[in-house]
Amino acid sequence: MSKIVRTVAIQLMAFVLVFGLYVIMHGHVTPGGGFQGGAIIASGVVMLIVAFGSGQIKKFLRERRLSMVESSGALLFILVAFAGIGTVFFYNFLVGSRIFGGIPPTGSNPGDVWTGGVIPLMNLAVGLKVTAGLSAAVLALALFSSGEEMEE
Amino acid sequence: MATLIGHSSILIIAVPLLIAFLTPLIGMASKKARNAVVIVGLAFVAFLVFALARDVILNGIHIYTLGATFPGLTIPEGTMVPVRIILEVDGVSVFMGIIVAIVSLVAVIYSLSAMKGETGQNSFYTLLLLMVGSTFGMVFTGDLFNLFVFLEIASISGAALIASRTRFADSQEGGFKYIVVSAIASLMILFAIGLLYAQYNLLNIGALAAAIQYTMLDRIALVILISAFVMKLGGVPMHMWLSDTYSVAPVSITVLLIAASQASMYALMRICFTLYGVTLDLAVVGWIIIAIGILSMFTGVTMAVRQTDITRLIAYNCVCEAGFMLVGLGVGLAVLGDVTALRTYGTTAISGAIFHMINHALFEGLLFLVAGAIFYRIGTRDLNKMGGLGHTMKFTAMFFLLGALASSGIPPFNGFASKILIYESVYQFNPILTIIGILVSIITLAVFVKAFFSAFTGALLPKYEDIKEVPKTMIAAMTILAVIIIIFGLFPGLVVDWIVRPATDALVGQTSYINAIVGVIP
Amino acid sequence: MRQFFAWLFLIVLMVFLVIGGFEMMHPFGEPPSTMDQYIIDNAQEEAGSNNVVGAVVFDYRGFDTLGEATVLFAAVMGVLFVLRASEKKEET
Amino acid sequence: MTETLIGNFPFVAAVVLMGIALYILIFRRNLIKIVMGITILSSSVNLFLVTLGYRAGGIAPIYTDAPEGPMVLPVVQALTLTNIVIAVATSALILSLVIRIYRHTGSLDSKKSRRMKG
Repeated sequence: MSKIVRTVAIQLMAFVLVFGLYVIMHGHVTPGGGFQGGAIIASGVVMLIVAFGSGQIKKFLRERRLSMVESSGALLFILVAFAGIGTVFFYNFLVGSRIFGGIPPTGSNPGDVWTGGVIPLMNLAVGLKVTAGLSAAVLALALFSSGEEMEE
Repeated sequence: MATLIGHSSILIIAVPLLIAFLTPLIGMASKKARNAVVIVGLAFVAFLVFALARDVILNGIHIYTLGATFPGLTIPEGTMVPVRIILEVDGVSVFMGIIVAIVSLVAVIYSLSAMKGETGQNSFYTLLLLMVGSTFGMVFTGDLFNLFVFLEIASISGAALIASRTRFADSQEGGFKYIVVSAIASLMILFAIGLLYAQYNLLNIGALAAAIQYTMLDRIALVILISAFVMKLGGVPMHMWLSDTYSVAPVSITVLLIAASQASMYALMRICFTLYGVTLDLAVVGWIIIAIGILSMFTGVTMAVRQTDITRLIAYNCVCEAGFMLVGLGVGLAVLGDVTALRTYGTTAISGAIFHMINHALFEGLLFLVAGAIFYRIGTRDLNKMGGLGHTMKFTAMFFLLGALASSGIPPFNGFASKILIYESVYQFNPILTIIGILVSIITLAVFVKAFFSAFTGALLPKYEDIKEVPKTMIAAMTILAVIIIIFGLFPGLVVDWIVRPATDALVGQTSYINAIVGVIP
Repeated sequence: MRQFFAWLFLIVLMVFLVIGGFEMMHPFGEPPSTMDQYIIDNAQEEAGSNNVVGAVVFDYRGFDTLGEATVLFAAVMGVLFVLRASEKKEET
Repeated sequence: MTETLIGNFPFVAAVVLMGIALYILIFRRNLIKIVMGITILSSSVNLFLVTLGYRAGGIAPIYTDAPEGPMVLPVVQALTLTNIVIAVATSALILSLVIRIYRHTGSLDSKKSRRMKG
């Protein structure tokens, strides 16, 4: 793509990142969450792939490495679920504790990020996972259809 | 130990998933460590399955409410319905769990050497573990939507694994076909779940079963669910995909695919017996399932006669054997409302069908592993190009004979034990069905005898003179299955008493399943 | 022949579902809601989350979300697995 | 009769969308079109699920600065979210298989490949 498109894409990427992180971290207060925020950031990565071409992107984003990040995200998610197994698997053990433990007043309220128990942590894990996973899938498809061979 | 068993149902599902997420990370460091972790993990899961099975058979249904303050809290205070996802493990679930545990261990052991030369082994083991974990999830969950999610995991990882030999076009096509069929089937299932949710605002199977009224929408949902699950298990109007996918997948995956199909069969049973139960129009639904079964038997065996490709032949035999199970289940379902008929032959028919499920997984698994062993050594699946392999691959030939005899219901192997249960009970329901069954069994025997002679006997072809027996781990995997087949064949009474009878009782006893969730119905 | 049966199947299915859609479904906008009302009323207290959908996704039905994350994981693994280079060994 | 038809039109719309998807899946032979059919099928199911949860005059089930009014049902929204992610995953995998098939056979017509009956 032309130089204008590349420059704009780079500039936009910062905003996309900020917005994606906002959606991920406020998933328990406002509409959104890990999947949505992850998809936003991944669409930013897709924008970079379109602007620069998959061969160029490959130099600093390997799909294998992305898949490792995805594994870690999934691992974080299931470990948070396992952490509740003292009571029951998936028990929301952080509600009422010091970390994200606030309980919002019943009914309509302004919202507080410091609530939700394990939900923000899971949102973060899922956001990491979806970002890396979708980027890896799109990058792999783009690389393969442009004729480059994958590494093992 | 008590805590371990208390949490075992979730651990059985979550541990394979956890190891699956870990596998790519470990695999980067060391291949040996990865293989060890996979095998140890699955062995641990198998141990948990057997411990849970003992517990369930002795103490009744095992309930696990995810995310509640304690596992038994199915219905929170202030409401009348279950809100969270509940795992509900009864006799049938645990029976299916045993099948999956055995089959997954065998598949991994076999893969160790069979997949040695392939690239992408980290992904292979990851997907394999995901498939095992999701199949466990399918059989243990008590929630309809959860069932759908696990069905999707199983089909996506299954499709990727079927396509794992990327240098062959037909394996890609097999994977494509599998995922298209699975996606359509599971979306239709989700649509039916939506129909049920719209009326009762429930997703839990037990609570739905307590509330269901068999309205017109329920009937539509039932038709959609039955056709979708029959599609997934390869019953006749939708059997075309089965031979094309089973024959091109690596055989260790085919064995798991059989287990996944059995899980679909389990879901079909759950839907018919537990979710709808006696509210059903029993005779009609029973006869529909019997008709699908008979058609599957016929089509499977007639297509098997014509095949020259050994894996295709076995795949069509799978369709045929699925027919036997469907006939047994259909007969059981048709008489579910009639207490005397149920007691005299209905439960026997269901027992036969359930017993045949584990036998089917064992002997078809063994046959596929043998076919894979032949392919591993000589690189072809065409029966006409084989000959005299029995001279050099003695163990493999023996295992094939064992599997073939068990599959065609020759005493004293396990296939006979379950088929005789189906025959004698179905005879009291309708003698013609039994005659068809025996006829189909005889043709099956003929098919396998022909295959055996063309592959293993005769003069050793010169081009196969330096063929050796397959590696030890592959032999070990086949030996495990063979030993279990022989034990089941020699002591069928014990197996029926220990695991099949509790499964049958759990399937017929709809009220205990409901009561475990909602307490006594007000 | 095959075409005819396919059309027949499609039309019969559609007629059934459309009739089901406007005759037998609950009136649009008034769904039964025993389970959902409980969640709406208790999500803030039990899960501490203002976003009720978020509470359902990660707390009440968290296990589904684990499955969902696993589906995505499986698909990405599958894509990388299917599109991998396979030149290392050539059989047959 | 017509009143219920108009009132329940969203359900009928979901069903019609499903009919279109099934038509594509049964009669079209192009592999990419089959993928599109599956995507439309899953969209129709999503639409159906979301319409199930609608309450007349309902607001989004989020308490942050919520206006007055009944909340629409949250569970179906969670189910829809799950199904969307599953649909994305499925189509990614199917497309990668289609690319592979195209590399092998040089065609996207399912009749030309061996025995496809998608």
